Amino acid sequence: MAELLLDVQGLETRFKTPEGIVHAVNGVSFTLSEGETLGVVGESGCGKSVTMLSCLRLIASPPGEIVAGKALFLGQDLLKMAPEEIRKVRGAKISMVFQDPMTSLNPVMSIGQQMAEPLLLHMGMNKEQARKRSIELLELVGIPNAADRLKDYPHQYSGGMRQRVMIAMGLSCIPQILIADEPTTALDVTIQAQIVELVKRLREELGMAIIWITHDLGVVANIAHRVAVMYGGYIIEEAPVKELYANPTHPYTLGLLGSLPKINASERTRLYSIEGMPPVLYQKPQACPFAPRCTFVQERCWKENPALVNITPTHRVACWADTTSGSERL
Amino acid sequence: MGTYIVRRLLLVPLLIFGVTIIIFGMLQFLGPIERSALYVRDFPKNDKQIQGLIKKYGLDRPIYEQYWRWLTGVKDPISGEREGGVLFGDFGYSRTASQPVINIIKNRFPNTLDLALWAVFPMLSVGIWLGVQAAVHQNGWIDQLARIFSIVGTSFPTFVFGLLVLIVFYANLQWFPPGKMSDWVSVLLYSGDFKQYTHLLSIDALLNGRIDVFLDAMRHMFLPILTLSYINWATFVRVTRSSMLETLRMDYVTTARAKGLKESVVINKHARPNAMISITTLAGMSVVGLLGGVVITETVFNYPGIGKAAADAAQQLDVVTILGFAVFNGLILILANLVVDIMYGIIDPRVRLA
Amino acid sequence: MNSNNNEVLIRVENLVMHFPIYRGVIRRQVAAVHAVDGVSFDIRAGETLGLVGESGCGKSTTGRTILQLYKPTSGHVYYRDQDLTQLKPEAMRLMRREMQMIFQDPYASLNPRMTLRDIVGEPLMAFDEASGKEIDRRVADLLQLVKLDPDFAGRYPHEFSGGQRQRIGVARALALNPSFIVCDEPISALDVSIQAQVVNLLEDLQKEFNLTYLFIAHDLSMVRHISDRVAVMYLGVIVEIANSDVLYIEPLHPYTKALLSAIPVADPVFSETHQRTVLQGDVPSPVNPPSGCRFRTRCPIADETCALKQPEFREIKPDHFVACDKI
Amino acid sequence: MTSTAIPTGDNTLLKESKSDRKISRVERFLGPENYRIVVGLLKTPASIAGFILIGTFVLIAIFAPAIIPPVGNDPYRIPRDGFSGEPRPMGSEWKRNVPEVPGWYKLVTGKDEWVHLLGTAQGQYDIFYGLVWGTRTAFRTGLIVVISTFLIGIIIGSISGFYGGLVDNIIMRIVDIFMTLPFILMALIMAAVLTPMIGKTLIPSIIALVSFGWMGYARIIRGDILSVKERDFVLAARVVGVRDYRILFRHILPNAIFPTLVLASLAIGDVVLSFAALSFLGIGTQVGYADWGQVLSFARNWITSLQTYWYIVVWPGLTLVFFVMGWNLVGDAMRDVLDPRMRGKS
Repeated sequence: MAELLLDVQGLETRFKTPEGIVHAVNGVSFTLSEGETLGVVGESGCGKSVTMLSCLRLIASPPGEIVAGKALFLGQDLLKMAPEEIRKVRGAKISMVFQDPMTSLNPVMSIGQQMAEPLLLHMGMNKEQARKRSIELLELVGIPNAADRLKDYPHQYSGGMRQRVMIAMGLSCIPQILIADEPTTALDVTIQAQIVELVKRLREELGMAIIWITHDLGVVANIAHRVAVMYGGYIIEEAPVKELYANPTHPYTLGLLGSLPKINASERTRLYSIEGMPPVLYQKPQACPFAPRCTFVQERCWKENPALVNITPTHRVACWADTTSGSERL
Repeated sequence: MGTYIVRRLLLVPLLIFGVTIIIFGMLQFLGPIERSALYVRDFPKNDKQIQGLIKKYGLDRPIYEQYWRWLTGVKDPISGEREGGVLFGDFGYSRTASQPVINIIKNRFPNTLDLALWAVFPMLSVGIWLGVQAAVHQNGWIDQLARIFSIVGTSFPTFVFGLLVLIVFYANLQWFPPGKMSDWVSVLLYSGDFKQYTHLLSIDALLNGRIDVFLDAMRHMFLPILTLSYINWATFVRVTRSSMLETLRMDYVTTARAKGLKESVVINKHARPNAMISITTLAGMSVVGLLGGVVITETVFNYPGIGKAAADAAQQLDVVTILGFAVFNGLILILANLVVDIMYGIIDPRVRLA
Repeated sequence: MNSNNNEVLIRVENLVMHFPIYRGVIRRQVAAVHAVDGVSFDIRAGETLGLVGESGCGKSTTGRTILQLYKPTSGHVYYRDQDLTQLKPEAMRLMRREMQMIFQDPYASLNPRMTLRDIVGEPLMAFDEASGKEIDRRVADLLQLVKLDPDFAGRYPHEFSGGQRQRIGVARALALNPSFIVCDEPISALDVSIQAQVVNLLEDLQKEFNLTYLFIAHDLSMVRHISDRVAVMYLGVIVEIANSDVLYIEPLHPYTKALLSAIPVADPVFSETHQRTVLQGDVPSPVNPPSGCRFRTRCPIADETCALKQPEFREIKPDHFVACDKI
Repeated sequence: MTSTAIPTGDNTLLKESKSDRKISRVERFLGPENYRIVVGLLKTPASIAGFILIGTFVLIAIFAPAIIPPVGNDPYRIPRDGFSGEPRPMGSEWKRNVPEVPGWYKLVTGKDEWVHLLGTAQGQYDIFYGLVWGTRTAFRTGLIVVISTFLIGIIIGSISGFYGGLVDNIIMRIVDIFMTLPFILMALIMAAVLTPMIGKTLIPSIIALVSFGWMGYARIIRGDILSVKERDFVLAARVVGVRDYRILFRHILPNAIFPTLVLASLAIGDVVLSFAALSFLGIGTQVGYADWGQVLSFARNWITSLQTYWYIVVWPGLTLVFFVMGWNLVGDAMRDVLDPRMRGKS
């Protein structure tokens, strides 16, 4: 059994907005083991990014606030660390790559300067060593003429190249965990494929664990070992990737998979659609947050929010209903 | 970058044309006789002589011809010397000061420059520092303080603020007198023992090694500097704050934090330089504005700069003189704006490397 | 989706749309973005033509130029034999009854200061089709048609979610009973669970009103689902057009193949077993597109000859057009 | 999804949804954009303080004749109590040109005789009278200048924004040229040039402030029109065949004009300040006209003895400051409400 790297328990984060308090994350628990890739899937506003940002305490506060929970990294609670301690974790042991490579790089600093920062900070390198290492890293992620391009600024790179730089920067201190927050959403399909293949290759070479946040069920199927599906600030289903796609159990997961057109199906069928809209939670829900849109909804769903329970040793679901015959009922 | 600078340079003649046209246009409100004051020291009392002047200087010619003459001057048919021509530094003859406008400028402009130079530093540094602090500690006490400070500041007219500090620091405490220098300094200046290298009193004092003169100059300039800075701080705090707040919400700031950088590094190395880009223009305009906007401050503190001269001339409705100042100011400002634009290009790599 | 009817509704001939770039000291035109560079295709009455490609390939520009929202640099667009590019502005305005558009961004495409009634009723007013109470009645019908509560007519767009706003946009497009609708990436800004709702709605409406769609998207799986035929664009030119099933099962152009292979398939077993062809490099700039075949810089089968001349757009099989000389 | 963005999902309309935000009747009546501005202003304590200040000045302006009745034919001439140069302190006896004594004065002070409540300025002009009646002058000049600059700016900026191309280029270069010149100096010159022709009235200063004050509005409205023009809903209106004039007046202008309109309405403070600055510099009305800058300008001759005559600075100065501050408080809150980047932030 691989070592447990990250153990998040009961994480709760909320935001103060002019319209009221938004409960973005409502008690999320998950684990990540060495060398594992966890896919976190959900629609916008489901709390998937906020969860990961909360773990690294990168939530802007105010308006954000982490209310409860633990995030144990190798046994140490990230949420309780002193600011200097968590800074030593960020970028060095856990690093992040963000969605939009256009805005994630500082426009007035050269790529070389930005690449060197974590190396100087965490690896104790001097400027020359950092420069050499930056070139190696850029070559590793497949940027041609890396040595010449260090002095360039972000606006001189293309979108796909910028995301490669972000990944190189994220990997520069050989972190144990790489959190990728929708890293391919802003990119075109062919570039997206390049980035996914790149990360898969680097994962083999460097052996880090990855948390891959996305709304794209296709990308996750391609890269993740295990998948957690989020809805309304909760993880509502979690299973190894093949298990989840072969045997989706929560009505939301079922609906999501059903609403995708089948690219390799020969005959054309009408898409399944989940009616209604994802919620914004101004109160911590007493009921199951998916109840208003659920086809399996029962009396009990309006009264109690189901907990995430194991239905097999590796498959956890938060639902009162029996959906085992679900595929036919959709 | 090359194209950028060339474009800005090409704009200069256009700006000069525009600015001079506006001022020349104002000149047209005057009759031809009054306009002849551009060229001669005394109005001849004799009607025939006046007509002669008008003829000689072409003040009855078509307007575009007059404009050209006004810009470049006319050759005196007898002596062959050029008379007039604002582009050659002849801004006309001041009726009220009984000397050519350019002489007033030569005497007074160094004083204004002296004041402006000393005012720039506190204006920029304190204003920007406070704005950054307010944004970093959004809604904290320093932010609230900065906001109050900024609102009160923008609500205080220069002259009210100036008069109030005069009541406190001069009338009651006798610390900082108005004017430019104490009597003993002016005696010293005329004595010839004091070499005037730059004609900026504070700088010359340092160059002569006369700390006492320097302190006297600063003592006289302190209140004007405070007034000029205070009035500009308000705007700076507000603009810096909002620009910084916007920058702090950018993704690359989160990236910087996610790298494990210290908050001070995140703010000073990542956020602030970006926020500065949008402040550069304002900073440039304020520095430029200092040169033009000293009119009131100098008047309140009775400081013999070019602004006070303009105000005095305006009060006596000596139009030729103030228009002369306006042309001079316009030319200086065009130059200063050019410098600001080029600096902007240097700061922002997206412009520099375009 | 009855593509048996072979009447051509829209014919695009050699459509070129270049956007000038002004640079330098005196803002001279130094170059042009070759957004659309000689595109020809037909859209048949009642069918859905899918138009796919990566961002910047000119697919949205094509859609907008067909509707004469941009004045094309050259080329013709025929609507039932009427050349739209030759129409005077007022005549074109009257033609808009027939052809409508659904926008990508449901937030930007609705005027925030107008109520639903005004937004959906505006086309009726523009053509003096209705006034007063009659507009209210028609708006209510239209809202019902897109499955929105007619009581919402007095509300403003900000009270609605992205998916609902997109329905409002659909209602507006339907107000004049058009026969042709350009759907400009209508689902790419929406959440996964909402996308299916909108796609189903579009399909239902097509059946009910015998609409013809130009469906522009970058999501290939959705395009296949909704389209009868699919055109693939790359850098301002169409590289392949075919019946959608044929195109997906038997793609001919190397770009189409790569694009299809890059689609992330929501099936872990499939992704494990299938080797993907990953294209190298980025899309070249449309300001200065490569000579000859546009795709040659990234093409796995390209050789020197590809740089020489632009490949001919040939009908290789019935109804299957490809622009590649290597096939 | 950026790290700091608040997760906003969809405000659903499902009847059974628990997260539906209630939309009040007022909001539906005003429309979302206007409602947001009104609520934003009413929720900020600073702007409420601003409204109170402005309201007080409005009342003073309206009830000026009741506060201190005019003496002679022209109410805007400050009554003179003699001709001596030296100011007299607060509470000194009023001998000549005494106004009628209004009811409130008797009530508050219990006296039947006017005194110089705030002292007299140089030339025995009553400061209190000057300040009360000067409020009317302030509103008058402020409104005239703001409305004129706004109209000029809107027209020029709209032409620039709508037509674009060469017209836009030429207009914006002209704006650049005007912006190069220092505002107060140019206004001073303009007023000085006009005064011999028009006379010492409010008009030269008003023309001067208008001539050099329109550029800001032109720029803002042009920028907003350009950005609104590019928004999809304008394109959508064209697609559904809306006629050009309607696109302009129904889609572009309502979405573009509001920030300029609001900022203009709040610029009265700045205008009054500039106007007072011109008066202070000795350009403007006849000596003795009820105008704050004029009253304050008397202080220029007493700078060396302000410890004695502080009241000739402090009272007119504070009046001006409070007036401007009222507008600035509201304006500052308005800027926060209007600035889209600040949305959703407290």
